[in-house]
Amino acid sequence: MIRVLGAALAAIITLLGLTLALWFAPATQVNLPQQVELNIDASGIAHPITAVLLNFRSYDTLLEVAVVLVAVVAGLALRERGPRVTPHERSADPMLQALTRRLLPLLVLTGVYVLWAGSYAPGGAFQAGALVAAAGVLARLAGYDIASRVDRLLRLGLALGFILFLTVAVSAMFGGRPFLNYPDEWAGSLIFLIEAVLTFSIGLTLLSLFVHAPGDASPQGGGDYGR
Amino acid sequence: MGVDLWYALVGAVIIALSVFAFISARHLMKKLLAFNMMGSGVFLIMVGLPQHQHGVDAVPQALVLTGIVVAVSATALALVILRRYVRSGGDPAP
Amino acid sequence: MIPILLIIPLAFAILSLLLPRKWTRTIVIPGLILQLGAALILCLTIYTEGPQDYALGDWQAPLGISLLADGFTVTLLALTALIAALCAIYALFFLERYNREQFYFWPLFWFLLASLNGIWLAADLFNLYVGLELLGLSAVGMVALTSERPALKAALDYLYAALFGSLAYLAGVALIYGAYGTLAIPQLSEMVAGNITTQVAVALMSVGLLLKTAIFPLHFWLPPAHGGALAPVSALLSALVVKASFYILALIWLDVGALAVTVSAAQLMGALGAGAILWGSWNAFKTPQVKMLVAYSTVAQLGYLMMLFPLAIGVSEAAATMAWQGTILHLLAHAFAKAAMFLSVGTLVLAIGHGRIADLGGVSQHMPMALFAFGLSAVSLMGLPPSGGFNAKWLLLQSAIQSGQWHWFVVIAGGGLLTAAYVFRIFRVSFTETVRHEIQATHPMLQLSALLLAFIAIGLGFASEWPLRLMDLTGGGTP
Amino acid sequence: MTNALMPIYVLATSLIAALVIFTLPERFHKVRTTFNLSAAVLKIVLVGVMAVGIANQLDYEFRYELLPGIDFILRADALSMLFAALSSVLWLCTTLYAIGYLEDAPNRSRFFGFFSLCVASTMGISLAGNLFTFLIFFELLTLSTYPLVVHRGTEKSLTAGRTYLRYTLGGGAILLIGVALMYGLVDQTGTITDFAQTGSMAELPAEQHVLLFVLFFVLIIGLGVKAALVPLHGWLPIAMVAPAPVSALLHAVAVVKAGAFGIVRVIYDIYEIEFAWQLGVLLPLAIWASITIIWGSLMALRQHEVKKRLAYSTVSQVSYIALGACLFGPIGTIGGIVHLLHQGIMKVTLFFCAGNYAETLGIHKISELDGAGRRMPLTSIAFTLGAFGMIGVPPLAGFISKWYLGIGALDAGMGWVIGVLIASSMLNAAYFLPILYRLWFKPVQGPWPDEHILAGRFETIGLLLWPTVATAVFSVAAGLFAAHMFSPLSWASLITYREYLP
Repeated sequence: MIRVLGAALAAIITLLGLTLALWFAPATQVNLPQQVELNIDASGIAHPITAVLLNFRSYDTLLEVAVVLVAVVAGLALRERGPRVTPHERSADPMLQALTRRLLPLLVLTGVYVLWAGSYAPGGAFQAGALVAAAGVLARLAGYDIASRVDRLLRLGLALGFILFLTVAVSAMFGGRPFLNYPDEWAGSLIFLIEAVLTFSIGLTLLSLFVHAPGDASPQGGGDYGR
Repeated sequence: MGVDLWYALVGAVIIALSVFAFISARHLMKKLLAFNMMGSGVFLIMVGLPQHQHGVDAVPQALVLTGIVVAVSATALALVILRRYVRSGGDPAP
Repeated sequence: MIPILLIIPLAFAILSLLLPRKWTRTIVIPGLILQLGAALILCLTIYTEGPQDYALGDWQAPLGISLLADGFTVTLLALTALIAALCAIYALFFLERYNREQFYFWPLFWFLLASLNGIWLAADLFNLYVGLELLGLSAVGMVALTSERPALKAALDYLYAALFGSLAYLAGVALIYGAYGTLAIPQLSEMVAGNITTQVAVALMSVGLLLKTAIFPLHFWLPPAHGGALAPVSALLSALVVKASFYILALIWLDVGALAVTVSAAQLMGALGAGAILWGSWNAFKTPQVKMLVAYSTVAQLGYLMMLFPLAIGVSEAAATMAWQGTILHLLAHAFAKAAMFLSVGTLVLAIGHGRIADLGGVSQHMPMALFAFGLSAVSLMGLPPSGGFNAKWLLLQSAIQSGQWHWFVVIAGGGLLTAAYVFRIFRVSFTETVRHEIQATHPMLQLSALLLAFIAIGLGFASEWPLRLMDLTGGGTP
Repeated sequence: MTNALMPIYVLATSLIAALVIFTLPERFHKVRTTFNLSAAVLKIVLVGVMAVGIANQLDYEFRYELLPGIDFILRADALSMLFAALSSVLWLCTTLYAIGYLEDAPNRSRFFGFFSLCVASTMGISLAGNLFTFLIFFELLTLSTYPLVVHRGTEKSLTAGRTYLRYTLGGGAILLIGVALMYGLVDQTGTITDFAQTGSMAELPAEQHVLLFVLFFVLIIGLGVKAALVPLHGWLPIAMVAPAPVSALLHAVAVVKAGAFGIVRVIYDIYEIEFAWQLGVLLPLAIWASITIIWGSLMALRQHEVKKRLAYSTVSQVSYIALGACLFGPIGTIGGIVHLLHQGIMKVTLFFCAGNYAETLGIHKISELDGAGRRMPLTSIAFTLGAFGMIGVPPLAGFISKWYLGIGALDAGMGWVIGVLIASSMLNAAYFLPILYRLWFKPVQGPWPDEHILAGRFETIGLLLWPTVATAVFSVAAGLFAAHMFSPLSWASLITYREYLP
């Protein structure tokens, strides 16, 4: 009871505070969209959001990819041990089979499109990665055992996007330019390359979090916990 | 008053509701849902308030994208730990 | 130069993820040396050339993100590198018994280090959010490593607190961006005014950061997480991780939102700190488990950090300076002492196989060095001279006298006695000779690294001038 | 440069000894003993060198900025040399004694480590050049003595340790408050709290006088816990559970003397005697000290255990120092300061004797002492000398102190102090003479309670006997040769005249 009352009180205070804050928000003195507009040509990317994500504020994105990676490393650490037995490679359900076989290519194709569109329209690596992951999840549910066998390669795949991003960022320093800078003429292509690899890695990451999550869905079906 | 400010105000309401849910709920899964809802509310404010000021702004939109990815990763990790916890005999609604 | 401090841990994180298992351990020492070297070189650079900023990707703030290295930042960078190095050396030997965990420990360790460095260097509010999330997730991953049920529960509570805290912080950031149109901290500190939007934003950010810093009464998640994790993890968490969110809190109250905060709000923060000191000490006094005692001690010690706000807001410049200096010293001394304490206690627990305080008898003969390290770190925590903790307490007391805030004077002076009450529980038991357990041999490096950290905490009592002199080098805005 | 580093060397001898002893494994007895003793001898030599230097007006000062505006100062002056000499000589004696006492006991590494650390802190206290430095070592002393008090690890000693901590940490906290207020409110520049006479409190505006009055007593309460001023003395009799060398060290040099020494420093080097007199803080303190003197003696009368009686005797005797410090005028001051040393050597003798009786014959109670004089003649002679000294029989050391205190009291116009001295001497006689009577004149009653060292060539182990004899000889010599140039009395006069004639 006290808990609910406390929660209600906290909610009301939050609502009041936020409403007041929004209503009386002062007029901004800095016009950042304008600056984005002015610099968009130098960024090598036509779409402003992608330009912000992967050029102006690429440091945030680098750390964000690190966050994704940390989540998956921690997730892998919690994966349940035990002999990996996959009783049947494919689901017995013919409907699911058929659906998966038709949906998978479509999902991957959409993913590639979203990635490519990112340089001039809404889209980009994360959205594309999510689609790829969705394709993987679907395949997994249908019984295809992907990405859960080869550990080292899985890890390489997970980290690939981050490695490429970091390498590009650091290589700028060898040329005497600041960290995370792109050479002018290469900016567009490098960003696209990073995005492409990121798509792959993010898709794989989300997928492996799903595949390795402990529980009924995991192939070995319980038994051994702890070391 | 433009539509963008409405977005922000709706965001405020969502935040308030999910604060209530986050604190009052006992089940850890419900708390996680409340967290995700609250995230959406914050993202609405994040985009709504600046756009209310000077039109379409790519910066907060990019920030929200980053925020979403971070929230997704965190949710995924929370789910993994939660499932592992439940499977080791823990009570999800302490 | 500045981004090197981010590149090193990130690169080693990737390496330890990808290299074969036996290599993961081998690269630790070179990585630590590089990291420590880079931090020291940066310290020297800043000391000789003054504060620097670094526009990442060559995009100037507010469009791009800048890194800012001033005296305070580099002190924290050096602290992080040093403590991380000693904890890592400890972990190398400690984790020998944890075959599976140690493999995942190292990538998380390096990511944790990267996020800490990132937070110290950040000069952008949103970037701080990403840094906080990276920090929170890697810390949670480390807590959950053992996959035992209590650890998982602790990790979940910690994760939820961290996530809720980050979102509250992010909501504040959203309001600030909406009100001022920029996220760059140096720019904001010149523009931010005392209007209601800013005040709500500061309040939201503060709640989030207080939750992440585990300030009473939002500390509930800390004792199980810090007390239940593996010893090197506990040490890193208590020594460094909670300090990161405190750092941001101080940045917001005293720099970015300086015009929006009021004296009474600062007094409230002080009251929270006083509550933390009392409640944490009381629980540390009651708990039957030695690691929980140390964890509750962290809750109590974090309370002293909160004294910064009432002692530095709305007072004379001299008093505020002393409050700052005292807080920094306390942060440093607590980091070293608490890391030493967790490591020494971890060694004891590893050797005797349990952590019940009542049954610790006889350890003083078998593990004198670990106990001595515990003792030295306790001296610093109690604020007894000669130690870094004493100097910190002295400065805080002087600041309270200067501004005539006698209530905080009493709290700070009395807190040391409360600390003594719970740390002497351990000493008392350790002097009894009745042995109730088998004592297993442990690697001497475990005791040695704890002892080294403890000696640094004590030595800080004689070398306080160095960090304080470095700290004086601030670039304009940061007080 | 050597001059600046001399105080560091003196401090380092015992500090390094402590660290080395801690790191040496338990079984390295020989190495540990050799190292410990050579450090003790080296320290005596260094202190001697410095004392000669001080007599020739040399300055030994080490200064280091610890915090903005606050220096860490180690400085040797005449007063500090008195205390340093006492503790360095007694360190050697007690260490020798402790080696004999603790033969084959467990945890010796820990014991001697903290023993040396304890001496290092008393050295720091004696050499501290300002109030801040004094505070540092004062607290360090608390920390290093706790492990010694609980050394035996029995339930009783742990409880005693807890009581000890409550008193000393509480006192330390009060002292910290006093010192912090002193720096924060009175002396931001750090000149007044410097023990060298650089700044003067007398120049402060009159409206601060009330504050100074209060601060004086805050400081005295903080110091008084260690100096065992009634009612802050509760820890002292309970701490008697510690091994005999620890009791000796605690009572003669380390803890109680640190408190008394601190009181002398506060009166003479911070407030300065004339200003303290004007401020009117001396009379209340003198009365407080007198009450302690009488009360401690009365309590001693009621004790039946040898060590307990000696403990209350300490309560009473240490307050002579505070009392002497309160007597405005050089002679009273000499009496107080010289008693710092005299009480030290006499009390250490008595504790050594008590330890000898306990170790050799298992005697703890006074009633068991009957006829012990013939079984252990040398020890009993030493005890007798110490007891006569305490009572104040001429020409022993205690007589000198009491004589100067009496004359000084008359000088200062506080004639009632003579009454206190006489009463206290009578009480001293009342509680010591029965012991002496039992020792020498009563016949032995049956077997000794627990005789585990048989009479061989000597009455007990040499390492227990010779330090006892040595300190007894010192206490006689301090009285007999009081007029000699390097006697405690001459040194105390030197200190006093340097204090009164800046």
